[in-house]
Amino acid sequence: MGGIHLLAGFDSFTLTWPYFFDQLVAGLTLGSLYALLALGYSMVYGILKLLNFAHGEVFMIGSYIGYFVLTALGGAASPDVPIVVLLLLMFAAGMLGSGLLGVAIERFAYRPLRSAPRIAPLISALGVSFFLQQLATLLFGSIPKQYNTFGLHNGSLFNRITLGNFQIQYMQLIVVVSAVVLMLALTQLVARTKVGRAMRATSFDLEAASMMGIDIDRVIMFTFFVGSALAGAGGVMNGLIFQNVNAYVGFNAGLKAFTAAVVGGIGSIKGAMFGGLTIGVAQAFATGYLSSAYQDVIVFALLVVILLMRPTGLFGTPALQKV
Amino acid sequence: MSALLELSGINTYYGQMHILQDVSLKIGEGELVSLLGGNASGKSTTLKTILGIVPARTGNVRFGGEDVTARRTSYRIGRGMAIVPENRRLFAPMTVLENLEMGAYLQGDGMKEGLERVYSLFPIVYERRQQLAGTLSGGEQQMVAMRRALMSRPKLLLMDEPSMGLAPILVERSFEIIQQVHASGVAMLVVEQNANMALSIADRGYVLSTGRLVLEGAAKELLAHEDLRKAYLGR
Amino acid sequence: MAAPLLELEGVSKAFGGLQVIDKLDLAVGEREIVSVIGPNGAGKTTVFNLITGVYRVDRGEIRLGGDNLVGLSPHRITRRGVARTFQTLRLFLNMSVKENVMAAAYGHTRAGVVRSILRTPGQRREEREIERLAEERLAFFGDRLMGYRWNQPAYSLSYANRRRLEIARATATSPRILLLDEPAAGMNPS
Amino acid sequence: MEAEAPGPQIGADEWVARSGERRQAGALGRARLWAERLPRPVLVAGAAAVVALVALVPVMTTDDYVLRVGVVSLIFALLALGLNVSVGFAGLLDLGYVAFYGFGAYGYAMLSSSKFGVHWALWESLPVILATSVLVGFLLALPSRRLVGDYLAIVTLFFGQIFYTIAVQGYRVPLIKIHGSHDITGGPNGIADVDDFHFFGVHLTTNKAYYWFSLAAVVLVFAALHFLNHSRTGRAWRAHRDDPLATQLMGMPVNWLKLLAIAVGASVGALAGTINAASLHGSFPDDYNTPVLITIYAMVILGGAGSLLGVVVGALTVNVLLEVLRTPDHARWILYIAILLALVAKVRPWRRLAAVLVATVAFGIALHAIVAAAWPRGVHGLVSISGTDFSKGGWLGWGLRHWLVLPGRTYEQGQYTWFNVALVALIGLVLALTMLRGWARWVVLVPTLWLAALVWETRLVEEGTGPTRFLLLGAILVVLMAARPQGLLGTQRVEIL
Repeated sequence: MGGIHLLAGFDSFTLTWPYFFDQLVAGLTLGSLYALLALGYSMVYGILKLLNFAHGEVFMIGSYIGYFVLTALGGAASPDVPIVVLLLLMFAAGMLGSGLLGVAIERFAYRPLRSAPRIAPLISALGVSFFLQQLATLLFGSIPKQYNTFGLHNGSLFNRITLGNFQIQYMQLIVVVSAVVLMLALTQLVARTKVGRAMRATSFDLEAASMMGIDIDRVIMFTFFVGSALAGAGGVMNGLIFQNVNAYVGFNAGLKAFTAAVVGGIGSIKGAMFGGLTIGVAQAFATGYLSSAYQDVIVFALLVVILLMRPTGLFGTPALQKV
Repeated sequence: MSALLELSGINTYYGQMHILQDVSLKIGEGELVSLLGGNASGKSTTLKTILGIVPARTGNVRFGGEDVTARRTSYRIGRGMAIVPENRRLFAPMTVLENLEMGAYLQGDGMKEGLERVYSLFPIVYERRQQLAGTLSGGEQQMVAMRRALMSRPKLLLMDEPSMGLAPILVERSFEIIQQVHASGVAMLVVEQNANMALSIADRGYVLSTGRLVLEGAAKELLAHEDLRKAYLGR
Repeated sequence: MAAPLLELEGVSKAFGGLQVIDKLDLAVGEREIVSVIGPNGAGKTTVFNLITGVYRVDRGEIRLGGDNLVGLSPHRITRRGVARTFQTLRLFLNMSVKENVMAAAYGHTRAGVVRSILRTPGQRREEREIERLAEERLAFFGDRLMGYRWNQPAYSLSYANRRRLEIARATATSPRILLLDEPAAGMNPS
Repeated sequence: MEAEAPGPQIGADEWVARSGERRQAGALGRARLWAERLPRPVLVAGAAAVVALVALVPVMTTDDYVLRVGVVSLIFALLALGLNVSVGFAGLLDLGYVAFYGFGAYGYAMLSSSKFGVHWALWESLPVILATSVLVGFLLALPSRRLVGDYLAIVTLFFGQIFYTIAVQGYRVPLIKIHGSHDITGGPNGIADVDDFHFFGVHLTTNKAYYWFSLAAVVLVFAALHFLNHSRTGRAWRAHRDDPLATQLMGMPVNWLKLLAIAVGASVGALAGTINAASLHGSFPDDYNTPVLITIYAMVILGGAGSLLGVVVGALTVNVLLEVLRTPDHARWILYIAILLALVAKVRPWRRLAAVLVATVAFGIALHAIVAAAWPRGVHGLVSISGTDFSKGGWLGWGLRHWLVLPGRTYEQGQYTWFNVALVALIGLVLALTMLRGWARWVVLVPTLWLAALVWETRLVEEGTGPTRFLLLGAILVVLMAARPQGLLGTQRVEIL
């Protein structure tokens, strides 16, 4: 694409159904990534009322971990293990590593500030985000690391399945399906398990939850672990699809996911998923039909419009002022 | 009498504000004690200190003979404390059943039995078990909050302002239930502004004023005490 | 009798299906003191929140001196002459006692950003007037809020003095009617 | 009542009376209290003397580098003052602030450069830039006016990103023409050839001139904001920071106040941008991106949000520090002195301090001896780093060489790995330090200090211009929030949560 066609750039090619479906699929793939990432923002906000600015960087580290696992197992062109095992290992390591990183961030940057003025943890989060970005630059260098997943299985993962006008790459299918599986698992975890109940109770009323004997610190830690693990999975997916990772990939993805969480109604799990897909599809269509250079501007405009209509997002409950 | 709960020389701060000053109190096994005092006298803070939600800067909290001063809230509750918080604080977006389950969070196995006990005593709670707690009326919420606290079969039940936000008729109903629970052998600490009501059912009473205990004694003596009115109304 | 100063007519408010206020009628005349009594949870504070515009009225009318207040934003309602205190004390804790009161005079002062930066004579006169007004309002409570306490941050005040400061602050908005939400809670009877 | 009661208590009058003293505990607090008691004329005279002293810097030095650092520091002081309006006064977390800085720079670059052949004088361009930035500030705050706290942060952060996107992509803007595009911002290369400030026949051409110009701007903005802070608007902003709802119910138009705070901050930011573009003779997108935003935040937070003097001091300190960190030898001194100061401040009694220091030295020497015996190449040391010859590094360099285990300068042979392992281990140890209690903490402190020196010497020193500075900045923000959230000169705040 590359060129600009803001307002008037359509030609016969861009106005076909296959093109439309291509954008839609790309949007849904991107949207699943954002949704995974948005869940972390939303869950943490639900419990601590904290915007965890460092969440995007957790995603970035997860992506790096995926890269290192891939490299350690021989690289994409000639992996030492079957592809399924390779992918599973990448996901497992990325999720575990990111999860632990999230727990560490909570423990050291946010827990000491539980009772501090509202602005303090936000600044601290900004500091962590910045720290991790620069740390990654120092540790892994400023040149992007290449996943080269085109090389996997002789590139057949990027072949397309065709259903009439509808086409999807195997790799996109893998990403969307694993994102859906992870999100279903999360919904079940929150709705059905004991720890899920504790999370819901804590996010509704932290003090009352502690009065029930719930160990708040552990619930928060668990929330950070789960949210960060999802971000780690997102990071690995990002690497698989976009082929590379650099220290700044988390900032931009984080910003979009953040927007997704806000659009969906921050604190709401359903909202995060929906918001992620909305932003992903919006971005893909903005790129495909309007302008790739100004896609951020368009997503921002969308955010502003939605917030103007519904200040607490699509699924958020309007906050009642307590007097 | 062996004390179930014993606070000795507790000092609690919020930031630089010194809230509880040298508070010492005891609750015996199965005893019903009222803690009285006006607004901002430190009643709720006392409860939070007992539970460990607010740490005491100096002093000791002993529960069942064990020093729990450095223990977390969850540990203390696991040892047999429970609370009906001020304004009930039910988890509004969760069902009644889930709320009750939260009350037995640390119990695990005993939960089923506890639920059956509640259902048999309060059929109405059974009927409403799938309803969201936020949609209950004030009186119903109070009932659920009490039941929630009793799910863990506590040795000591703390009650923070059970009369708050309830119509007078419901207040009386609440106090009847408090007496019932007390009769079943549970020790209770009832924090109240409504001094007459609270003392009429209590064994003993303490009066807090700006963070200090200013009066203590048997409930009957306190009721007769001429300074009570003056003392608990303000400084 | 002349038309009442504040008049509520058929005011209703529900929160998620729970009818908190149902067709409430209420009238307060000039120079009249009216008490709203009820147990906790009866909706007293909600009434205040409806009058001052914190909550939007579902149905009904609220009039001050004949003008409808429904739909106005809270600061406009205050400027029309409704001032209030809060049950759960909401002072500007990190501002000095005097500044708390001075801040409330915002509604009936004019100086904008540019004039404040240039410190025009008019702006300085206005500042002196606000300061005098604040001192006068604080003096209403005897020496409890006077002297060295003027420059103390509000958070350092005792509970009772915070209540007094809230009242002083509310009166600095030049109200026609003052709504006191549980003004005696936690106060000494003497 | 209860006058005989020992210790402070709520409600007692003498406790209230003494609350000022407690509020200002510590050396800084005492100095502040002392300054507050000075009569007003003395304060004004003192401030004038300080300003005069700062104004004399260009007379005392002819080093253009020093002057350039001075100009940049003053520009940052302006930026910090502007950000303080929204963050410090009104309590609004404006994360799009850096865009206004950029807006001023690009605005001036477009109005006074050969880019479009427009060469306006300062008195023509500055009013236009300021007015437009106020307008843009309003526009930004408009959708966010209904948003509380965190939502505002995200919208403004996004806004900052948008500005950057437009600056970088703005060299191919499609306007009326369907195919083809216009170059507005110069894209990644920015706009060069920007004019010097010229007004009424005066041309500012030297760094000296820009130094004085910026100093004058800082003084004027400082005074203006001081007056504003003590006006009804300033009071209303501070009231909003404490309790937005009560603010509105006391008759203050909260939404308007929010717009105003963002817009006033925006105009100060744009002024700083204008000066930056003129003094650099150019406007480049990377000067107006997130790292700069974080830097400004670090300055405001470090100095103490809400305190005008604090944020200026914070800005000067941070910028000069970051500058000094560029020179490896200075950076070295700064690190070791900072570590020493922190130890002196935190480790009591002095016997323990001495023990830690001696143990650290002994630890290093012992390790050095072991490695030297087992793997001689491991102690070759860094012979030279960017021109600094380690072997001639004076006694400090010599001492370090015989204390640290530094392999020879063999980047090709994986010294990055060596450094990476050390860095990760260091971070792990520092985190462990915060969790440990008792003797274990002092034991862990020793290898931590040694490792800190090692990491510093292996790589961080020479990365002075790169990620190191920002890495430190991020860490400082986190640590400062935990240790002293009100900043160095700010007053401690009480918030009901």
